[in-house]
Amino acid sequence: MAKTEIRVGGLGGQGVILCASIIGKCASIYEGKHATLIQAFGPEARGSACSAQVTVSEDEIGYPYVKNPDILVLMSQDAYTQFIPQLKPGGLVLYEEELVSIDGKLPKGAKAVGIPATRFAEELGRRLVLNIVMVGFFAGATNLVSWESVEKAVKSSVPKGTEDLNLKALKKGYDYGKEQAGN
Amino acid sequence: MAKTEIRVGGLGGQGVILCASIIGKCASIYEGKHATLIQAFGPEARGSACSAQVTVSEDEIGYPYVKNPDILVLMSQDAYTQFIPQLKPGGLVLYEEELVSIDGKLPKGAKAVGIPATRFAEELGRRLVLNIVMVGFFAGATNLVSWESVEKAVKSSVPKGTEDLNLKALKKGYDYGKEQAGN
Amino acid sequence: MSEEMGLEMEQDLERECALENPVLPYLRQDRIPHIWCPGCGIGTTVNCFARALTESGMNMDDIAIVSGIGCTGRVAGYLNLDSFHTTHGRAIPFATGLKLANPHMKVVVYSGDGDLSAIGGNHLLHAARRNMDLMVVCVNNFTYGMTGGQVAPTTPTGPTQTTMPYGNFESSFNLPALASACGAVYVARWTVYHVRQLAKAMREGLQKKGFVFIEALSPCPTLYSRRNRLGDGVDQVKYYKERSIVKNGADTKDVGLTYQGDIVVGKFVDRERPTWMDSMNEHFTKVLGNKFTPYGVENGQD
Amino acid sequence: MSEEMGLEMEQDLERECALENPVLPYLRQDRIPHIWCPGCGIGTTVNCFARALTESGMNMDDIAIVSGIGCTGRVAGYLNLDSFHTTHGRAIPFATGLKLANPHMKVVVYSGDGDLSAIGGNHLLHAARRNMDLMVVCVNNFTYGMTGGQVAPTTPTGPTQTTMPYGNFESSFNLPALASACGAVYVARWTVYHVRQLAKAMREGLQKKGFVFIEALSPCPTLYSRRNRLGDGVDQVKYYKERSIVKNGADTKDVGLTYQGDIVVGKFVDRERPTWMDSMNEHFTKVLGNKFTPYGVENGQD
Amino acid sequence: MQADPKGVLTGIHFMDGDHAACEGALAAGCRFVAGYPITPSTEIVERFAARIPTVGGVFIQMEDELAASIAIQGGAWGGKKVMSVSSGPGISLMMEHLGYAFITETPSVWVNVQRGGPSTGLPTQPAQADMMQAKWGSHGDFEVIALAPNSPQECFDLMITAFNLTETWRVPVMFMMDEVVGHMTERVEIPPPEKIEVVDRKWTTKKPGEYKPFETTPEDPVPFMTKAGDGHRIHVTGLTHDERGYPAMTVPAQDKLVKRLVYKIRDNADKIVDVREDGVEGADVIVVSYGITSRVAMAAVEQARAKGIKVGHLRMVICWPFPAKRIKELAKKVKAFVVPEINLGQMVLEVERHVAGVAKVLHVGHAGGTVHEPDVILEKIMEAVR
Amino acid sequence: MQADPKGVLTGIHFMDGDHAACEGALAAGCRFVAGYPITPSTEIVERFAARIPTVGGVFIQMEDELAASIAIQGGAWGGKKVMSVSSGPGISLMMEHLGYAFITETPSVWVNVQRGGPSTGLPTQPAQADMMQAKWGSHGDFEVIALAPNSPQECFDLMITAFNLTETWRVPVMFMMDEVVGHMTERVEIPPPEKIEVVDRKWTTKKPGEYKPFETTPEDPVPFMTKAGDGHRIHVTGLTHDERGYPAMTVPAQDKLVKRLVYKIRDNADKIVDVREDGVEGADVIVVSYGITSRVAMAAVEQARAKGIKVGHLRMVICWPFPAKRIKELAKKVKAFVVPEINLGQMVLEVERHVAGVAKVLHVGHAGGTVHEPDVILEKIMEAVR
Amino acid sequence: MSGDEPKKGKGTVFVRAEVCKGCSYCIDFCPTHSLEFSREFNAKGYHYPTLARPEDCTGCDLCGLYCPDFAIYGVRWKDIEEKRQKAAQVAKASE
Amino acid sequence: MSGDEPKKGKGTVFVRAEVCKGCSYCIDFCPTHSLEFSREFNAKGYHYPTLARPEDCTGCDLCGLYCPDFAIYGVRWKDIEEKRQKAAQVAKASE
Ligand SMILES: Cc1ncc(C[n+]2csc(CCOP(=O)(O)OP(=O)(O)O)c2C)c(N)n1
Ligand SMILES: Cc1ncc(C[n+]2csc(CCOP(=O)(O)OP(=O)(O)O)c2C)c(N)n1
Ligand code: SF4
Ligand code: SF4
Ligand code: SF4
Ligand code: SF4
Ligand code: SF4
Ligand code: SF4
Ligand SMILES: [Mg+2]
Ligand SMILES: [Mg+2]
Repeated sequence: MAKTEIRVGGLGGQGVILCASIIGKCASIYEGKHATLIQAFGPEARGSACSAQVTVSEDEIGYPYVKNPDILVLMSQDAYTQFIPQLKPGGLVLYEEELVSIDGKLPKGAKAVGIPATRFAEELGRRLVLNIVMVGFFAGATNLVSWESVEKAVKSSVPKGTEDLNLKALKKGYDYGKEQAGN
Repeated sequence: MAKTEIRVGGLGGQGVILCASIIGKCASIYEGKHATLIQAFGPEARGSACSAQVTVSEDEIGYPYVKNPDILVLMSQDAYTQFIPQLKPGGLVLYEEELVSIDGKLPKGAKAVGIPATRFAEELGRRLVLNIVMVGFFAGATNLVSWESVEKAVKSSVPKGTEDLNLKALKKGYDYGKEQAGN
Repeated sequence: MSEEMGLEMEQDLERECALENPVLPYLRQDRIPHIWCPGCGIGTTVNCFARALTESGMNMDDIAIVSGIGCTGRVAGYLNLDSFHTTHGRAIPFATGLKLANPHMKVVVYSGDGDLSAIGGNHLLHAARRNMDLMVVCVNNFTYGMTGGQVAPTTPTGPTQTTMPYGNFESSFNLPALASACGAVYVARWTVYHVRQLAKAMREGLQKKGFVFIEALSPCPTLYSRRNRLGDGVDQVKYYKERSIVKNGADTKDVGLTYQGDIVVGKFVDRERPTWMDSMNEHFTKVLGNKFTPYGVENGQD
Repeated sequence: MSEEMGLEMEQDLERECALENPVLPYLRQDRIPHIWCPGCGIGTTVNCFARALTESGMNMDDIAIVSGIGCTGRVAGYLNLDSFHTTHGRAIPFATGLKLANPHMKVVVYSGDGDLSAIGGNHLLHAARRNMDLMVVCVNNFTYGMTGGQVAPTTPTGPTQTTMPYGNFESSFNLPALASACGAVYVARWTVYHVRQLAKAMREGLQKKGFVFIEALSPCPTLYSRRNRLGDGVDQVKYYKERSIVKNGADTKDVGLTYQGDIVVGKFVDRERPTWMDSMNEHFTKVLGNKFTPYGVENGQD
Repeated sequence: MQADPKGVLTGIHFMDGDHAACEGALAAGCRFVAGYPITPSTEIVERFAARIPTVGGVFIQMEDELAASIAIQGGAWGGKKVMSVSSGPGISLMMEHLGYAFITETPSVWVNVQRGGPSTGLPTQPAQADMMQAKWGSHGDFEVIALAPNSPQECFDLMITAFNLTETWRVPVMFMMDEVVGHMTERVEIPPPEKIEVVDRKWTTKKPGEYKPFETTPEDPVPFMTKAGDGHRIHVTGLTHDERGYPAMTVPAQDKLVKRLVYKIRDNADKIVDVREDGVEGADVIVVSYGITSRVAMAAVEQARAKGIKVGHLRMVICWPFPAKRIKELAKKVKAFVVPEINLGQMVLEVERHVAGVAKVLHVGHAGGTVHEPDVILEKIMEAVR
Repeated sequence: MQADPKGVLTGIHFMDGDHAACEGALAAGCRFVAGYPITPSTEIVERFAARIPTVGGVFIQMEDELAASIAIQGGAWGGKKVMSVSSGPGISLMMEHLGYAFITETPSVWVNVQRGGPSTGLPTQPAQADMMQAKWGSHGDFEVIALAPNSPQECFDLMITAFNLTETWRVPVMFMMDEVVGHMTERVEIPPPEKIEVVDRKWTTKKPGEYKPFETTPEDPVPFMTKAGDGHRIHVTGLTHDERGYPAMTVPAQDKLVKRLVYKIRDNADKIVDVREDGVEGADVIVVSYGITSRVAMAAVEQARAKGIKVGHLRMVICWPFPAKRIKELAKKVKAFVVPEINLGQMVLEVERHVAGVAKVLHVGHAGGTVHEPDVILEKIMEAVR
Repeated sequence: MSGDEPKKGKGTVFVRAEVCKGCSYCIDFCPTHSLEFSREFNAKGYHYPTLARPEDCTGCDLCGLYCPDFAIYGVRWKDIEEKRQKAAQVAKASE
Repeated sequence: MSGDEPKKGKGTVFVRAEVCKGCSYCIDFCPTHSLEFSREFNAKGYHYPTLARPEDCTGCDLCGLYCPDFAIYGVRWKDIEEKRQKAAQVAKASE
């Protein structure tokens, strides 16, 4: 029962949900796995923290929530503080290195890999593609989904006319991920 | 289980319900019996037929409706037509003789006694007391309730200031009832 | 000639010449006599509506009538049209659904003042705001007839009602003002004394596109006028006759009613404004271009 | 001096002189920070309300606040008053019950445009008709904030909302006209730009007897302005500033709003009319004489 | 506490159930009613409107049942004992606010004079088909107490009980009349005020600052109450909330609140349940009934006894909480239960569930419009012993 | 009949349950929706509003749920397939009109995306605590069909079933989602239109004058339908009515109408019921579940099996009518049933009633706000076999 | 009322006496005051209208428009004649 | 900002930077344009206002009236002084 649990966290406006959604879509539609995405709702969430949970599995997914993620994708310090205690021992943290600083709270055996995703996004001309950089970074660093799949998933998820920019962002993140994770 | 079932029928505006109510009140409050009054409601009844059911009994009353009355008190031809088929064999019909004409449909052994109640009421100066004349007639003709009780019941049921007139009407009906029924 | 003989001769003549009360074709004759009390004005408004139907020249298959609950609410059941007797206060939203689902129908809401302005007040507001293409006939008898004469939002200050047993101390609605403030395109008030004018208003209403509100003042002798010693239905209609003042085009804010006071009647509002469906069609056509097919007009309907 | 150093010095001074934001005593401080988004105007209206409370000189124990459901509906929970967060649309009838049961309270209804004019529209009408002694503050952000930005009866024709994904093609309410048509004795509109005027209107409202309706236009950056490329909250407030025209006493039928058009603000209505309870007391005293003890005035209250 | 004499019409009356219910409410101390007319319940509010000006209190006819059912809750938090009154369609409209009364623990009596349903149905004729709605009509888990009077006298007596229960448990109390009981006139005896025991609101004695409006103890799951204007600056919400009344939208808060609210009734069912038994010991068959049907059932029971059948009668004066324990006990001793009700099977489902196969359960259904003929109940009794 | 291609978004999507439910409705032929926003159901109508202009049909956001729930019935009698959508508080407001749909036999789908209750409760968190309300929330005797999807894919698939059922039986169909299913995104496969079987309305073929809108035969308790404008001049009322649709406020008319309406579902429960079974034959314990909980339950069942326990899983895809017959059969063969649901005891009451003491019934309750931990279900399974 | 009557106006009325509820609308609002109550009662106990002054009746059918019980209507003799002829033709045609 | 500052206006402001959401209301609607955004972020990631031109601040508290997050308010130095004296007296009295 190969199952990977992922939590993506950040601030409203960073495209957290889309990031998680592309990961899920990629696994579920282009990789033939099962994937379940759950997003946090709530008036209390208004305008501040924002997070999503993705479970990717070879088998059908019963329990839909992510309680102890294997992988954390973090785009804000708040998210780091909130979610790091949940990370599985030996888990992986992928973080935006300008927005998140890793302290000593990482669980046993956990690995943290950072990326200056905002800067990359800005270099590409739009801060907004930060989340796509993170998707690429995720794909590159984890090998959970293939480049082909994630490429398709991004193409079919972003607004018409923005494909090129987004694919560039994806590639940037992907390559950086591969490099950093040594994949 | 001495139980008497009574149906009072007439037209809206004749005071059918008050008539039945005084009979019931009289039995229940001033004679120490059990009495249950049920009035027909319904939009279909609007402005036309009007009737009420009274059960008087020595014992507690379970089933509350009157299906086969022992006594019919009738103030309109419509009521006659509608209720005469329900009368118990050997039952008693008390009717306003100018508004109701008795045909051959009386059940076996039934007795019908008429009263020119409207005329009496008009003679007393108010057509409206027709129903009280009928109450008196009922009391006089049936002996089901005593004069004392029915007098009290009327007094406590009619608007202040109209007691005298109503008691006269009651007496008129009562005496006529005694006379006609040979009580 | 005795009266009965006269009646017999009439019947012969009716048969011979195939004469008929002109309201009859519009009624479900198997449901007559109706339940309304002697002197109740609701039946009179039905005559006016039948007259309006005749004069409109419309196909009766294309007209639906929707009522709420109440004495007036029973109108739907007596009219020989597709007819819907819905729930208390909800005739307008039901009619909205019917109209939107089958846009070629002319949908008429026919209901009581309590139904439309007490429990149903919100729907009146919103349908008027949307300019939903409905004609609303509100029979205002100043009371809740069906339930036995309780105070209504239309009961003027003064008279006794069962839930205002010492006389009504509340203020009442000015329904034309309300309908107009919310955007109705046609607003009129008549009484059952004004049978011809009421019939004409209904005919105009049938032919008007958009939200039409017609208030018809009508006696409830059983629970309103007799209880307040105002006499019978006919006395109430005589009051309408005596105290009505026709003011077409009157500012609706000046047409509030008081207890047995003057009654301003007339056609108060008659204006143009796109209906909800027209707005939708126009808007979607503009925004979506030919991905959108205007709704409800495919078969030359609407 | 670095910014942080500045802040520290401020805090010392605050402590030393026992200074405090004048809004704080009116808030349940254990519930702050609130849930509202950056740039949401609701908090600003709360400041104005706090100011009005101060200036009214009233005892805060004698004031209750009742909200419906919505972002604005959360106001009740943040104010340090007897406060009731009821159901969607029903703040007014709850408040009516509260007021009638405990007449010496001043009862304020504080809720959103959707709450008060969509699902709750009927209660607004009837409370105004009855001249129930309530002050209603309607924070109009042209949308349903809490549920994510659906079209509201107040959304002007034009902007996109989630249930009007191609732009709103419906007509919107003119709330002051509605409240006024139904009989409100005090009707005003201000925007969160007009903080002083809004505070004053609220103070006048608190001191007025009868049905008071105050509309406060307020930005919802998250779901209205940003979605329609109108910028952030502050941009919306700037629009209020630029396009508002103060017209005290304006005829309410002329104060309808359009998408980013002119905004007529001001105190539109200020008149006298006996409240429901005064009418009741007066009427029963007249009819029942000394069998009746005027209600709610026993302890010199009201 | 004794009844406030102002509201008590001591004496012997010939009165219908609707009027008697109103007198019961007045005697119980009800001083605020918000209503909306609907047959066959309207007479209750009509009488209240006529009586209240000289008793002291307020009646208001609201614009609809939504308004009426929330206005009474405003009234309760304003400090009054409150009631609303309706029937079928109006009661359905009140379902959202029944839930609000439950979650906010607002003492309130909800009168349903049952008429033939579903929908507009038979407005002027009786039924008992809203019994399950009383228990399940609002969304979410909740509990109510529901009483079913069978005569005008009981409309008076049990109405006082209804108010006492709602004040004691702070749970909405449904008063399940029916058209027959409402419109039937019989002798009603109203005792002097000092003979009428009423339960006062469970007022807090704590000072502002100390008082938490929804705080309870393990021994007493019912919080103390206050009213607006008493200086406690309370917050009341229909959201899941903590002891202070503040919204607390978390799983533990939900668990704590909803369980306390639900179990304050379930765990105390024994204290609330009220059944009247007649000849159940040694019986072969027990007729289980409530409301108007209990009178017709009693007639049938007597006929059956006259035929020599050992039949008992258990009448639920309180239908919710259901007398589960008693039914379970009795199930072991009898062959069958016969359950007549004017519906197509509602309370009988609970009987079945608790009898759990130990005895037969026979339903005597009726679609409504009138009461049963005693004969059809008698037949089922005879079928049950065969 | 095959689906109208215009409404069918054939393909593979990564979609949440709310959106999938909307696509299901479109595929089923739904062309009129009236709604009112409420979390967590709003996305369904939002999507409908966005999709319908190019599919052909209408969406209208009404002023409240009262309006929405009756507008769809106007829409149905105007000839469209219709749906309304809400959650807890809004559903409670719709209860009067659910009864109207029942008595007028108006085909209509009622979506309830369940959230934590009672009252405003937990607007953004899940529950399954409106299951009894779906069955009993309106006054009078009535029946519904209620489905409970457990994934976005099922939100699509079962929505088509829901429309087919409402058109087949002319009874309101409740679509009982919950917040998790509604907000969870998964793979959803939408087949090509020709692979989607939809049931057309049961249109009358009779001519005006011959047609009676509520006439049925003993073999077929479901009347044929028409729409306004087709010349039949029908009358539809919420009053008790005869075959012509005319008010008929008599006891026999009530008996005939309400019994037909109720028994058209009760007598045909076998045709409607849908349970999915997994390893129930030979099991010692059967877990009975529905909706989102069935997924968590399955996880627990697998864990239990891994421990060697013989445990079966019966999932109610359709909760109402309740699969009474199947539960009764299985009761004889097992030691116990374990019933997890996100409420404090609702469908378990039906399980208990039908098991009738033959096996143990253990409830795994939850006050709401999230789904169960599989562990707590596992524990109960283990308790059940002890 | 029939054509043979000596005093004949421009129109006449037809009354379904058995459904009349005696409300007097027709009588009070007939513009020519042609109607009066019958002396006799109908089965429901109401007096119904009769055409007391047939010479005054214009057949305007205002009485019909007023009658809430659909119990009366007025017709012009002109229209009656037309119909009579039409009816006769039809009868002939179908012989 | 304290009394020792060289440029001191009629009033000053107090900011609770940690609750500020950076909406800019105070900055844009300060009648004397005295405020500016901080360069620094608060914990939530927002820039908060600082009194850039203390000499212009009148202490009118309009910023306080505008701030939807109750994060700022203005006071007149006059009032501060008054309070300071009062506070001092109280402190003394309670010594
Ligand atoms: C939800 C609901 N509430 C109340 C009623 C009871 N009811 C039926 S008709 C009516 C009022 C009727 O008044 P109106 O609409 O003025 O009609 P009228 O009878 O006067 O013509 C009421 C309150 C109902 N049927 N349904
Ligand atoms: C009966 C009911 N229907 C719907 C909802 C969902 N709902 C909550 S708030 C809201 C609208 C809020 O809009 P508004 O009143 O304008 O307040 P805002 O959030 O914009 O301040 C809706 C529809 C509900 N809680 N209850
Ligand atoms: S009660 Fe009034 S409104 Fe109803 S039918 Fe009678 S007169 Fe007409
Ligand atoms: S959603 Fe809009 S109204 Fe609600 S808090 Fe955010 S900005 Fe304010
Ligand atoms: S037809 Fe005209 S003139 Fe003749 S009776 Fe009728 S109303 Fe009078
Ligand atoms: S108007 Fe009609 S019901 Fe009234 S008296 Fe004339 S014929 Fe009779
Ligand atoms: S107190 Fe007045 S002048 Fe000073 S910053 Fe605030 S708004 Fe500007
Ligand atoms: S108004 Fe308040 S929240 Fe906005 S920037 Fe200024 S201090 Fe911050
Ligand atoms: Mg009316
Ligand atoms: Mg809003």
